[in-house]
Order: sequence, then structure tokens, then C-alpha cells
Amino acid sequence: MNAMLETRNLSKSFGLKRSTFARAASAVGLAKDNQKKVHAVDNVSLSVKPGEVLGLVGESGCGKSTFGRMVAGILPPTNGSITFEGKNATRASVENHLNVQMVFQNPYASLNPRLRVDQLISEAAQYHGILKPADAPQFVASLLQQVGLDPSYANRYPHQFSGGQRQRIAIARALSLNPKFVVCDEAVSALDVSVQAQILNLFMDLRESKGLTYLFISHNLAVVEYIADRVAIMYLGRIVEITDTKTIFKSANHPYTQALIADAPRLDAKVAEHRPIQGELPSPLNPPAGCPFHPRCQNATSRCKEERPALKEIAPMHFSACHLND
Amino acid sequence: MGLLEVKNLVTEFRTPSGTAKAVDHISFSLGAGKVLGIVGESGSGKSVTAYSLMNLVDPPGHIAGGEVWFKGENLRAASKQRWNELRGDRIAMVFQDPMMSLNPVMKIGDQLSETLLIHHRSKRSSAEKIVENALKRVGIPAPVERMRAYPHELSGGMRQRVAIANAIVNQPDLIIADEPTTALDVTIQAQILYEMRCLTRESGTALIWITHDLSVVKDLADDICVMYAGRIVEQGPVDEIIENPRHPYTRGLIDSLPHAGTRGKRLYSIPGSTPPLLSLPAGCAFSPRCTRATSRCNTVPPVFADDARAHRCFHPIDTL
Amino acid sequence: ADLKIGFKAEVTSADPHVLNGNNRNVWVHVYESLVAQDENLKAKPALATSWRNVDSTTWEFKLRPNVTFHNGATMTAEDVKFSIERAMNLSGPRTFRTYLKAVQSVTVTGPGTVTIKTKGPSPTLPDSLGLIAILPKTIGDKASEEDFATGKTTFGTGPYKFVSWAHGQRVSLAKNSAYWGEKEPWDNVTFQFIPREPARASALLSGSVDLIDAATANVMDSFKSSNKIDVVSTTSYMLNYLQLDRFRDNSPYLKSNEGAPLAKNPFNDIKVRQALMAAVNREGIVNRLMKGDAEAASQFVPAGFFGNDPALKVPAHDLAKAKALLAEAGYPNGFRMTMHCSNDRYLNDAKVCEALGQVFSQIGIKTEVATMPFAVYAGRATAGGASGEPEFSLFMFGIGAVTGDSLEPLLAVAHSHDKAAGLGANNRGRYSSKEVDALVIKASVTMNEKAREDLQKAAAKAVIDDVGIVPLFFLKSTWAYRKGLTVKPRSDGFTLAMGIRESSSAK
Amino acid sequence: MNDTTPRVAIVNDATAIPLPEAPWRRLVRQYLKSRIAAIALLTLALLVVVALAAPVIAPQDPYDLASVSILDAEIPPGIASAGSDTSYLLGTDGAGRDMLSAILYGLRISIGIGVASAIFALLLGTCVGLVAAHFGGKIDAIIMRLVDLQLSLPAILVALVLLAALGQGVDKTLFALVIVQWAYFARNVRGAALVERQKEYVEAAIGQGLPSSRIMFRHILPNCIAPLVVTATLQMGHAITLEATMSFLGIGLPQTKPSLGLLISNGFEYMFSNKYWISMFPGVALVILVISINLIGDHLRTVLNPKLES
Amino acid sequence: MIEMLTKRILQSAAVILLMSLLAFAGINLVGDPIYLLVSPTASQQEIEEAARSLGLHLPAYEQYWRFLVNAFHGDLGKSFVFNQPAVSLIIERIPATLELAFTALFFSVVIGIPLGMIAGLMPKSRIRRAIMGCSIAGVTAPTFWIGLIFILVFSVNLGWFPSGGRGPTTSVLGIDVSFTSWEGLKYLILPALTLSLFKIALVIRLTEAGTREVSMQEYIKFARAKGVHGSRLMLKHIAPNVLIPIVTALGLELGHLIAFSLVTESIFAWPGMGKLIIDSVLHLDRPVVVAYLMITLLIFVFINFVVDVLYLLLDPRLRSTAK
Ligand SMILES: Nc1ncnc2c1ncn2[C@@H]1O[C@H](COP(=O)(O)OP(=O)(O)OP(=O)(O)O)[C@@H](O)[C@H]1O
Ligand SMILES: Nc1ncnc2c1ncn2[C@@H]1O[C@H](COP(=O)(O)OP(=O)(O)OP(=O)(O)O)[C@@H](O)[C@H]1O
Ligand SMILES: [Mg+2]
Ligand SMILES: [Mg+2]
Repeated sequence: MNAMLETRNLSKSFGLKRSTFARAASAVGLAKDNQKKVHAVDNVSLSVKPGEVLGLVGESGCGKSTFGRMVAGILPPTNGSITFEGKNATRASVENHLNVQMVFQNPYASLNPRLRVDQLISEAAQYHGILKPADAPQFVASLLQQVGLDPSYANRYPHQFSGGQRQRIAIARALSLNPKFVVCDEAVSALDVSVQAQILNLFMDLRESKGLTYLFISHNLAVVEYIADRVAIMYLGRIVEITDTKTIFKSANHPYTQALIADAPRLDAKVAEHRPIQGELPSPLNPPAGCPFHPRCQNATSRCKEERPALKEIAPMHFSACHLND
Repeated sequence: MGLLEVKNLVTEFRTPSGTAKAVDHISFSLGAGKVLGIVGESGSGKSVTAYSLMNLVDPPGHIAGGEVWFKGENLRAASKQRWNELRGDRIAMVFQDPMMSLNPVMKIGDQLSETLLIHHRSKRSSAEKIVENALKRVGIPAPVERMRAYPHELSGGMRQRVAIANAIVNQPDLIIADEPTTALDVTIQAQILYEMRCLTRESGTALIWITHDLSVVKDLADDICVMYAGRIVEQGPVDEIIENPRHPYTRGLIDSLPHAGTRGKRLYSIPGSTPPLLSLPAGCAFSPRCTRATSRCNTVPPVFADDARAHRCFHPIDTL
Repeated sequence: ADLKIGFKAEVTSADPHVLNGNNRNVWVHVYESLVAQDENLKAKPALATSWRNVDSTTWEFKLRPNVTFHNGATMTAEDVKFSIERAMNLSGPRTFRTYLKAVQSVTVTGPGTVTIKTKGPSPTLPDSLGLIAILPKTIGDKASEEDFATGKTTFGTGPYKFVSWAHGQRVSLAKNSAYWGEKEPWDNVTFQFIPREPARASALLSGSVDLIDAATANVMDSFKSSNKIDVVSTTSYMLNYLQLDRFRDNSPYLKSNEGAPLAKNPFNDIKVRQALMAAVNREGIVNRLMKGDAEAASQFVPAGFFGNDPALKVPAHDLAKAKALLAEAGYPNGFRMTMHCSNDRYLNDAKVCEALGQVFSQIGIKTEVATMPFAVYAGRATAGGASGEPEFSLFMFGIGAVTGDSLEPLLAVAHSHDKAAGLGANNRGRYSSKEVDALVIKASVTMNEKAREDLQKAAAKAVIDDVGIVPLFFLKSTWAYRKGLTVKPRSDGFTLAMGIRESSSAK
Repeated sequence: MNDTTPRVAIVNDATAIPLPEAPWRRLVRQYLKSRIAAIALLTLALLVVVALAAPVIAPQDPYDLASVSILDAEIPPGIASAGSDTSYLLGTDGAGRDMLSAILYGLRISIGIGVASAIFALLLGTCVGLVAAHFGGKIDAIIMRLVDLQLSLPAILVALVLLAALGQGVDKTLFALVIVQWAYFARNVRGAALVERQKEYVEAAIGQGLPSSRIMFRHILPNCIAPLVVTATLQMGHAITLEATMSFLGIGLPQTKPSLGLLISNGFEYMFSNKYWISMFPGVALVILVISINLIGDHLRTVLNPKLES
Repeated sequence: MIEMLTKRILQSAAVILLMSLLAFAGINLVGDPIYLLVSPTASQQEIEEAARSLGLHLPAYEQYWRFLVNAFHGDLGKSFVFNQPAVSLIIERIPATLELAFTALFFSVVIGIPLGMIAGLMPKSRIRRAIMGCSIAGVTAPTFWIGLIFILVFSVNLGWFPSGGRGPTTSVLGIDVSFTSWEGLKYLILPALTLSLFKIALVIRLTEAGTREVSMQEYIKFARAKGVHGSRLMLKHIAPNVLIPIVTALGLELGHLIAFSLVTESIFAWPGMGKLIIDSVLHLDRPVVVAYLMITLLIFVFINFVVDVLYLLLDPRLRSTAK
């Protein structure tokens, strides 16, 4: 398989760093060793083909952003490996940063308020020597045009822009390093519907013109359905189902996916009168034993409470992690 | 006459660079047990409308005109004291941001029973029973335990449900919910919508639901008002509006939503962006972004009403 | 009646054998010595009724009979012997050993007689013994600081008994009704420590205290405008003077006008020294700056003290003469100088230096004035040089003739510095004159008072004529008190309840 | 009708976006909106000018001991001196210095010390605070304990030690003040930097492959400026008062080169006499100076807060 | 929590050691204390003898080593000036200092917080301007100045309060306190007020800023939407949220009140630690200075710890992470 990006058993756990003293204290029994870890991402193996858009869907807090950050080289993984175009990219190198860029969820927080647009866009390129300072103004102007902004905005500050415009600046910044792969972490969630449409169009345009590959993180199913070629569903740090978009929306296998799709409000569907899935996303601090979804699953069996289902290929290129398939 | 009648409500903000009419002559009425959806882009004045109905517009804003009749009472003439009686008891509100609307240093239970106790003399223990019931109703598991928790110990979805529980403890006649699910996940959002539906049906509470996403209110609301730049550009029963939008802006909102049918195609997006309230174009505020605009649009379009529907456009889309 | 005294200094120790003037001021109410000092520091009988020289190195003291300590014990010769020996052997930085270094032995030669042998002739021994408190022997050798502070061993024979000492706040005393002498009118006497002058003044003005010590001109106006306050003052033994570097050819703080080192030390030229002497504006400083808190000085001790020479007149302030002298000495354009002073030790010390800087600048010696806290100043002035020698070139110090006798300042300031013999301890300019040394040494062993005084006067004159030091002024001690009291001023600046009485007219 | 849908419209209609304005211009404009703040700024500017021009406009050089005489001491305002017929507009102090000249020269020192020490402390504290926030862990712990240590060391002891080690002088006093103040800045910067470090734009910079030193100084530091400016103006006022207290205790400036603080504490002794001018005039000057600095800082706090900016 | 405290103390032990070294070196740098201790006319010989009796004749590093060894055995040395154990000298003054510091803190809280909240709740009113104006004056005026004015006005002219010193004390739980009687309180009020003036100004400013910030928060509007109003809104909803930054600031200030109120203490002749340290520094009374600095550092550590605990009490959000 000629995957562009591949992750193997990628995991990330967060735990409070403990001081030498605390460790010593627990060693001599003075303090309880009650260190808890959050397994934000747990053994995720995925691959993305060149030119593909992989949608990553899941509830808030299930580890989507963490996964995206690891792929973009912002966060080092605790375990597992990332391969980019056949080369190991587990530890972020400059080359890797140049290849993989990220667009963040919140256009208000992801732009440094003290830098001008031209600085925001050209700084890294200049730093990495891709761009000569003398060429910077043209470079910035052409990027701004690509994302549909007037080049005259180059010397403004982020606060002078609306949310949609800021997200475009963030995209321009990501493009400035000429990446092959872009991680879009909920890049449209904060925007209202008409601006969201503009940005989605922009992503599609760029895909066409530059051949970009996307990891598209969202919890908005309508958006994912619109943009993604394949969709991975994540629950509590694990992938529970992954297949192409059509299959997911037509014949989802995992109960969680089914619930998600049923719950999503949509204009073209008839009035939904079913009772949505109940219960909260369990805390990642103490995930339930067995299948993490079992407390909310209507079809859960006793096996689900004890044994973790593995991700299995249930149809060609359709993977799902559910005991009910056995 | 309905439970709530709003006539020509105007709310202004006095800023150093001029006076902004954030709510500009809006009128609607709402009957008991009914749900009204208010839809519009960011900045179109939805929240200000909600605050105006609660008389919670903070300086530099103020309500500049219009009438609000609630159960036959003119709220515009209500005293401060009367408002303190009404708020939280007869009219309740759920805020946009679940993370910010609960006091971080008070226990959930205290915040909820406070709402009850400041309006009704009752024993703490009986208040706690009521609160517990309210929490149960909004689908919070183990409510007794949760009452001892602080807001930060709950997830966003739970917090928003607590805020909704807070709105229902006094069984108000009207609940105003300002984008209560925008920050939430689909599954949580679905739960909340479901509970709201049950609530209006069971206790006859009227509901105003504010959002920018038409698909969210579609299953919930009876009527919809579409707002743009402080004005209502279209209003009427929900199904009719979604099926036959007359105002180009409503059309644009509907078309902007991605769905299976648009896959692979370009999404429609309304050109331009919301004009700043201080420099609204003369006439129809939407005209600069409108593909159908003509010179006639430079005067304010009147309200065109046919039976239950109304729109403000000289060139309505005629799908029939 | 009660008496409350606002006292500038804080008592730091309750052991009367720890040397500290302010402590002694308080403890003389509780303890007495063989000899007492009157207002002018002349010796008068106290626990000893009389004393005499048996020979030039033997003194005999007759003790007052029937004196009891506050714990009821009767004072005996053994107690005196114990006390003097204790004072001689006490360890620690502040002891009376300097004053007792002449003592060879103390022997009890009768029930009421103590004989003291000295190493050599020691004419000032009675004065020195006036500083040594007599304690009951019963307190033992082991009495600690703590025992004194809590009152466990705080027994004297004085007119007041120790009641309590609250650190940093006050010492309370009560009348000793078994006192051998005249009974005191005050039932309770409190020394309230109030270090800052404005606070002391306002305590008096607000009636919190009856009397304050160390009142200066700064607060006089408010006393004058209040008609409830009276003031009394006297010249004290504290002399402020300038010392000059005389031991280095190249004094570090004297430079040519261009900032280069000078070829030779100008202070070794008597004309330069005389120029300084003439430039000093004593009257100006005393009247304008000290505003009566000082008296111009021409020698080591003020009038009325043993060794004062009335013939030594205060040198006139004469800038023209000073300039001429400088020119004669070969410095028509003067030179550059940094003068050093403390700024927290003596009354107005920094300001006085500034005023001196003014006049020196006016005669052409471009003067920088450097002032610093005494904590820094003392060490540098004494041993701040590269190899432990005094650092400064021209600097100000103060010295007090505690026993009312000019011999002590002469020995400490005017005599050549002699580390081994312990002479010239304060001679930080290292002034040295054979003539002066001879006179001073001779005086220190002359038992005849008249002859000794003449020798001391001659020594003082020699120093002043040679400008070994530049005397500036004697500080005055001033007390302010509510009207209705009478206060006997003392030239040691001590505030004694024994000298304070309710005036008869007020009663 | 979808066919008529225009392509993504480029949003560039000028009305939608506020006109570009350099940030400092906006700052100035926002700042000058408040009349009180403008007056405070004007007052400070005036004081600075007057202080700078002191050698030109002062009637006397108060540092030249030869031109000052004790015989002219404590002359009330406006009365001719004993020797000459010059009159002293604001009177003379206890050493016979012309008060007006002394105040002008004192202003120079006070402003210089306040401003310079705050700036130096700011530079030092900023670097230390950033380093602590950047490296975290042990280095952070060590630096923060040092800050604790510094904060619990009395200024007077530091000043005294420096005085003893280095001698007396404006530069040494300045040094002492910097040593006493840097810890405040370090704490502030560290706190602000730790908050900023969590923000998404920092992740964005990491994602661009920028090294962390550059991120600290180019990206995080500028965002900590607002609280720093406010601390700095407060500290300036504080430094001036601290210098006054140090001089009051005799461990500050040389007696012959008085700052405002020293003038006041010298005059302090005259509180009980009716020579009000000796401490009142410098006191008034100091109060005006410190109040105007504080008002400026106060208002800067408002202006620099993006939340309050609308 | 105990773990937290021990950890802090262990961490601080290193700092305290460093502090002792700094203080030691600092005092040595200032000058040789011996010249301040002996009688002015003492001869060189006597000086040397005295130096030997205090161990000052040894090289500095050896003196420090000796100090460390003794300190390890709990002996921080005897004051050169008072000839008493430095620690007991300091501890003796702690009650007076704490009494003054806490009274000042009390004033700044009961005066500063209400005024600050009032100012913060009426952002445009004249009352706010008046309060904020006064608070600027409070920040500006030097303490020694204020103290004297207070004395002049309240004790000399009006005669309401004594001008200085500490009043009669009674022993409560073995600690001498003066605030139990009116007579004792009278002595306390002026210095405490002087000391608190700057803190009041500080608290007003912090409270005002906090109140403004908090009252703009969504949850306050939400509370108003529930019908909460008036004093309940202020006390139950705004105040607890405003308190958090104030507690931090006051914690730091309390440390300063305890350790460095020297100017006030000397003007009012209040027998506290501040007066002791300034005297000791100026007399180069090294054992006292070193012990003092070590003790104040401990006090700071302790106060910071208490502040952290208060944080947890005030802000439940921090509790979950600290557990
Ligand atoms: N720096 C961190 N330290 C500790 N825990 C973290 C950290 N970052 C994330 N987590 C935890 O990891 C889990 C996954 O977080 P992540 O942000 O990846 O979720 P998400 O799926 O992106 O959620 P959202 O939709 O809200 O953005 C969460 O439980 C979160 O609390
Ligand atoms: N305090 C204020 N001062 C000035 N103008 C204000 C203020 N609050 C709101 N406005 C103006 O009122 C208009 C409507 O704001 P409102 O918050 O009601 O929008 P909204 O429809 O709720 O948007 P969103 O979907 O983003 O919540 C905005 O254009 C805004 O500029
Ligand atoms: Mg995320
Ligand atoms: Mg809103």
C-alpha cells in the first residue's frame, strides 16, 4: 500500500509529571501511588493515501485533536510510530514540519495577536530558508490571493478580521511551507454556516489545485460527509470504525456510529422522533473495562463488559471494532 | 392573544462611533407550549433579542422602543422589583456558553436550589427534592451526587443540561434558550433537543430557541424567525420556511449547509459578510450581498405577509 | 506619683557590667558605684564614703555602712570585691575592662574597707570606679544575661528597684523605700524607648510621657508654640572633630585638580592644616545648622571639665586667611578632596559634613562629601585600607570624656597610635607628636590633681596649635518636659529620675 | 438556481473591515481619549523636560558646594538671602540650597532612578521569567525559589551591602533598586508566559517548525507586554518611593546630590517647625510625579487590555 | 496537604541555606561588626580580645562553617548586641509584629474590599472616581509621612490615641496580646492604620478590577437571569470569585507586613521585628540578621503555603488537580 501517512499503534497518554520527591515518597510508602493516566489516544493505526481526505469523527474529548497534533509533529507520541512517505516521522524534524501542517479549531486563538498578517504567513518560510526576505511581500500576496483574501490586508493584525477571514489566514500560513499534508482540526466548527461553506469550498479548491491530502477532524457529520473520502470514527482514544464515507452513512456497523448518524440533525431528513443515546462519554481517566462504549450501548452483552473488541475487517476495506460482528 | 407578544422591539447600543440598532423593530408572538426558533448569522442580533426579552441588556445598550406583553402584562412598564420576580421564575433563560454560565465556585445543587429559594419560600430539603427531579428530567444520571459537584467537574454537555434544569425548576411559562447546543456534540445535542421537546409537550412551557443552524431547530420549532442585521427578514411555520424560503438570505442559509446531496459539488455560500451595524446600507441590509437586489432595495422593504408567513423582500423567491 | 520618660535609645542589656552608655543611664537608678558623678561628672561619695591614696599605686575606699541591696542583703566589702572583679573578667565585646586595666588587685582589708592596688600610678581610678556597679555577691559568677533581664539577679542598692524590662519597649522601675539616701518622690519610673525624634516629641506633646531626652532644635518650635512644655539643656562631653591623614604621603582621597595623585600629602603641611582650621565656620554651623544644639569647640573638653583650658579660644572663621595660608603652602588653586562622614551616628552628622564641604570648597579645596551609615563607616575609618590601615583622608568622629576628664580623649585621640600599649586607639589619622605623647603619658601617672590638669592643658594646647585634630563643636544635651517639673541637666546627657522633681510652685 | 451561485466570493469590501491602523497609533488614540490620562501624560512630559533642562533653568547648581552656603539655610520662599540680593523663589533648605534648583535636580535623579531601575529590572526579570517559564521543571523551581528569596530579602539590607561593597552614588542606588525589583518582573512574566504558552498560536508556531527560543521571545513575549507595562509603571512609582525610604534611612543617595525623596526626608525633620517649604515643595513634586505615572499606568492597563478595546 | 507542606519546606531548606550564606557574606561585606561593638576608646588589644570572644577573628569561611554546625544543632548564635540567643530575641518580638500585621491586614480587608466592590460595580459613577482617586493617593504617599501626620493629628492635636509604643498586654494562650483591652487597642490603631493605608489602596484597586471583570462574566448575567439581585448577587456570586487574586496579593503583602514594616515600627516605637532587623543591620548584628532572614523566609514559605490552601478552599476548580 502506498500510503502517504501511516501511523502504527500510535498512543499518547497524559499524566501529571511527578516530582522526585513525590516518587520517593510513594516508594517508601508515604504517599499513595495513585497516579492516573489519561490515554488520550490508544493504539491508533491508520493510513492516508496521497490526495485523500480522511475524516476523523468522534465526540468531544475522545482524542481527535491529540491525534492530529501528533501527526503534525506538535506533540511527541508516547508510543507507536508515524511514517510519512515511507520515512519515519515519529519525532518531528524540520522536514516533517514542512510536509505536514495544521489548521486549528479556533481561528481566534491560533493566530498570534501581536504579529501582522505578513509576519504570520512568511515567518516560518523565511526562518527555514525557503523564502528570501526580499521575496516575502510577493509571496504573502500570492498566498493571500490563493485563500481568497485581498493582498492589501498583509499589514493588518488578526483582530481586524472576522472569524472566517482569520481561518483563511491560518490556512495561508499552513500553505506557506508548501506542505503535502494538512491536518484540519475542527477547522470550521467555530464558524457559522455561511462562512463554513466558504472555507469548505476553499479546502476543496486547494485539494484540486495543489493535490493536498487532508486529515479532516470534526464532530460535524454533515461536514465530514460532504468533504471526506473515508471516515474514521473514534471513541475514547480508539478507532471503532473506519471505511469510506458512503458506507459509513449508508450502512454503519458500529453501534456508536449508528447512533451518531441517527442523532445528527439534518435538513433533508424527516423529523427524528427516536430517543437519542443516553449517558455521558465516560471519563478517559477511568475508562470502562471491555468495550468502552458498552455503558451506552443498547445491545451490549456481558462479553462487551469484559473483553475489548479488536478492529476487524468486516467487509473489504471496512473495519469495525464490535463484538456483535462475531 | 399569545403568551408573549413582541411589537416593534428596538434595542440600541450607544458606542463612541455612533448608535447601533442591534435589534430593529422586531415583532412576533408566541403561544403557550409553542416553540419559536430564531435563526441568523453571527452578529445578527439574536442574543440581544433574548437579553431584551429578559431586560438584561447591559450598558451601553438599552431598549429603545417597542412593546413586550407577557401574559397580558406590559413588561416594558415593569419595575425592577417585578423583573426580579419574573426572571428565573416565569421567564427563564439558557445561555449560549455552557462553560461560562455557571458560577465556578458554587456547587451545582446550591445554584439550582437558589433559583428556587429566591422565588419561593420553601424548606431546603423540599427544594433539593425539586432540584433533583429537574436534574433527572434533563437526563443527568445520579443527580444527588451531581448536586454536590462543582461546575468544572462536569462535562460541557452536563453543564448545559444543568443550565437547562435551572431553567425548568420553577416551571416557567417561557424559556429562552440562546444557542444552547452550539458548543456541544451531536449526541449530546440530540439528547438536549429531545428533552426540550418532551418538556414543551408535557408542561406547556413556551420556548424560544436561538441558533444559526436551521437544521437544529427544524425538528423542534413550530415557527421560525430569520434575523439579519437586527431585523427579522422572514418568519413563519418551520416546514414552510425550510421548504419554500422566500427571502434570499434564508435561501442562502439553507444552501450553505453541506449534506450528502452536495458531495463533490461546491457549496453555496452567501457572498460578502455581515455589514457592521454602524454602517448599514440604506434600505434592505442584505442588498449588497443579494444576487436579486435592484435599486428598489435601497428603500426599506415592507413586511409582506400571507396567512402565517411574512417576509421582507421586494424580490422574494417564488418557488411555486 | 509616676514619672514616664521618653528615652531615645533602647536598653540592650540588663547586666550592669556590660558597657553601654544608654544602658548605664537606666541602670544607675538600680545600681550604685563606690563613687558617683555629679551633674558635671565630678566624683562624689556614693557607696564609698571616702577614699584616699595609701601610696601612688594603692587606693583605699571606706564603705558606707548599713546599705542594703534590693533583695534585703546588706552590702559588704566582699560584694565590692566581687563586683569589681566580675567587671574585670567579664567576657564579651563591651566591658569596662578599658577603665579597669590599671587595677592590679582588689582586697578586702576590713569589714568596711576595700583596698585596690594599681599597676602604676592611676590618678583617674575613682572616676573609673564610678562606672562600676556594685552587685551582691550572692548572685554568683554564673548570673546570665537572662537572669538580669528577668529580674532574678537584678538587685542593686540604688533608689529604684527593677520591675520589668520589655525588650524594645520599656524598663519599669519602682521606688526603693529602703534606700539609704534621700527617698525619691516617684513611685514608679518608666523609660519608654522612642527612637525617632518626632515620635518622641509627639509623645511629650500628647502627654504620653512627662519628659524626653535628646530633644533637638528641629522640634523646638512646636514646643515653643505649645505653652505646656519647658526645655533645659547643657553642653555635653561629646566632641565632634575632624581627623586628618598624617601617615601617608599619598593619601587616597586627596587629588590634584586634574585628578592625579598629589606629589606629597598636603596635610603634612601645617599651613594647610591651619587653613582648614580657619575655614571651618563653627559659629555658622552651631547657629544655623545645629541651631543651638551645639557649642563651638576649641579643645577636647568643654568648660567646667577637668582639663579644660579657658585660654584656648575658638578659632575665627576667616576664609581670606585660609586662602592665603593655602597659597603660602603652595596650593593657590587648592586641590580635590573627598571627605567622609557617618550619617546616622551623631546629631546632624551628614549635614555638618556638607556644611564643611561648602567652606572647604570656598577656599579652593574642591570637596566631595561621602556619607554612610556608621556600620560601614566605622570599619573603613578604622581599618578599611588595603593592609588594614585607616582608609580615609579627612573624616569626622566624635569622642566623649565619659569620666569628665580630658585625659581619656587625649590618650585615645592625641597620643600616637600604639597598638601594643593600647594608646591612641582613636587616632585614625595617626597624628604623632613626641611632645604631646610625653605630656599625656606624664599626666596619666601624676597623682597631683593640679599638676595633672596643667599637663593636660599643655597637651591639649600643643595638639591644637599643631592642628592634630580640627575640633568642631560639643553637642548639647537637651531635655523637654511638661511644665511643672524641674530637671537638673547633666553633662553626660544622662536622664536621671533623681534629678527630676515636681516644682514646688506647681504643687 | 444553483448554477447562478457565484464562486467563493472574495471578502474584501472595505466597509466590513476596520481601516488598517498601526498598533501604536491605535494605542495613542485610545489613550488620548481619556482627558485625565492625557493630562497625566502631559504633566509627566513637562516634568521630564524641566528635569532635563535643570542645568539651564535652575538658578543655582546645587551640586557645587562652593555656591551653597549654610548661612543661607532655611530662608523662606521669596526672601533675599543674607549675603547677596538673590531671592529664593521656593526658599532654601537646611543646607542653604535653593529649593527650586534642588527640586529640579532632584526630579532628574528621581525620574532617572525610577525609570531606569524599572527598565533594567524589567529587562532582567523578563529574561529570567521567560527562561523559567520556558524550561520549566527544575530550572523553573530553582529560579522561582530564588525569586522567593529575593522577595524576602529586605531592600534595606541589599542596599546597605551594595553601599558597603560599591560605595555611594546614583548608579549604585540604581543597581540596588534593580536587584530589589527584578523578582517582581520575573514572577509576572513567568505567570503571563505560562498562560500564553498554553494558547493555540504557540502550537501553531511549533507546528511550523520554529525553535522554542524563538517562540518564547518572538511569539510569547510580545503577548506578555501588557501586564509588564503595567507592572513597570507601578514599579517606577515604587522605585521612587523606595529610593526615598532608603535615603530616609541614610543608605541611598549622597547627601550632596539629593533626590526628591532625600529632600523630603531631610525636610521631614522640619515637620514640627513651621518651615513647611523644606519638605512640602519636593513632596508636592514627588506626589505629582508618582500620581501621573500611576495614572498613566492605570490607563495603559485599560488601553492595552484587548477585551476593553472596542 | 502535609506532603505539599513537607515538599515546600524541603525545597525551601536549600533556599534558606542559600539565604544564610548570602546574609553572612552580605554582612561581612558591609563591615566588621567589632568596631561597632567595642567601646569607642577600646585599644587594639581589647578589640582583638573581643573579636576572639565572638569568633570574629576566624576567617569568614570558617565562621560560616561554625555557624552551620551550630545551626544544625539548633543554635543560630547569640546576638552581638543583646548577648542573647538571636532566635529568642526574634521570637520575643513576633507577637507584637503579628498583632500589628494582622490588624493592618484586617483593616485593609474590611475597608478595601467593600470600597473596591462598590467602585467596581458602578463603573461610571462619581463614587468610583472618588474611591479610585483616594486609592491612588494611598499608593503614592510615603509611609513615614503618613505616620507622622497621623501622630500630629490624632495624638498631638486631638489626643485620641497615644503617639507610640505598645499598650498593656494580656496573655492569651501564652502569647502576649494587646488587642484584648481598649487601652491596648488604642496603641494599635494608629500604626496599623498607617501600615494598612497602602494595602487598603492595593486591595481597593484589585477588588475594583476583579469586580469589574467578574461582573462582566457570563455567570453573573446568568445569575441575574435567575432573578438573583442585590446583596445576594454581590456576596454569593461576585465576592468569592473576586477574592482569589486578592488572596494571592494579600499573602505576599502579609509577608511584607510581618517582615518589613520597619519604618512604621520605628515611627510608632512599636516593638516588632521590623525595628529589630533595621537596628541589627545597622549594628551588623550578624547572628540576628541571619536568623531573622531565615525566619522570615520560613514565614514566607508558610504564608505561601496557606495561600495555596486558601486557593483550594476558594476555588474548587483547583481542588481536583491538587488531589
Ligand atoms: N495536555 C494535556 N494534558 C492532560 N490531558 C490532556 C491534554 N490534552 C488533552 N488531554 C486529554 O486527552 C483527551 C483527548 O483530548 P483531545 O483534545 O484530543 O480531544 P478532542 O477529541 O480533540 O476533543 P474536542 O472535540 O473537544 O476538541 C481529553 O480527555 C483531554 O482531557
Ligand atoms: N456591548 C455591546 N456594545 C456594542 N455593540 C454590541 C454590544 N453587544 C452586542 N452588540 C452588537 O449587537 C449585535 C448583535 O449581537 P448578538 O450578540 O445579539 O449577535 P448574535 O446573533 O447572538 O451572534 P452570535 O451568533 O455570534 O451569538 C452585534 O453586531 C454586536 O456588534
Ligand atoms: Mg479538539
Ligand atoms: Mg449570540
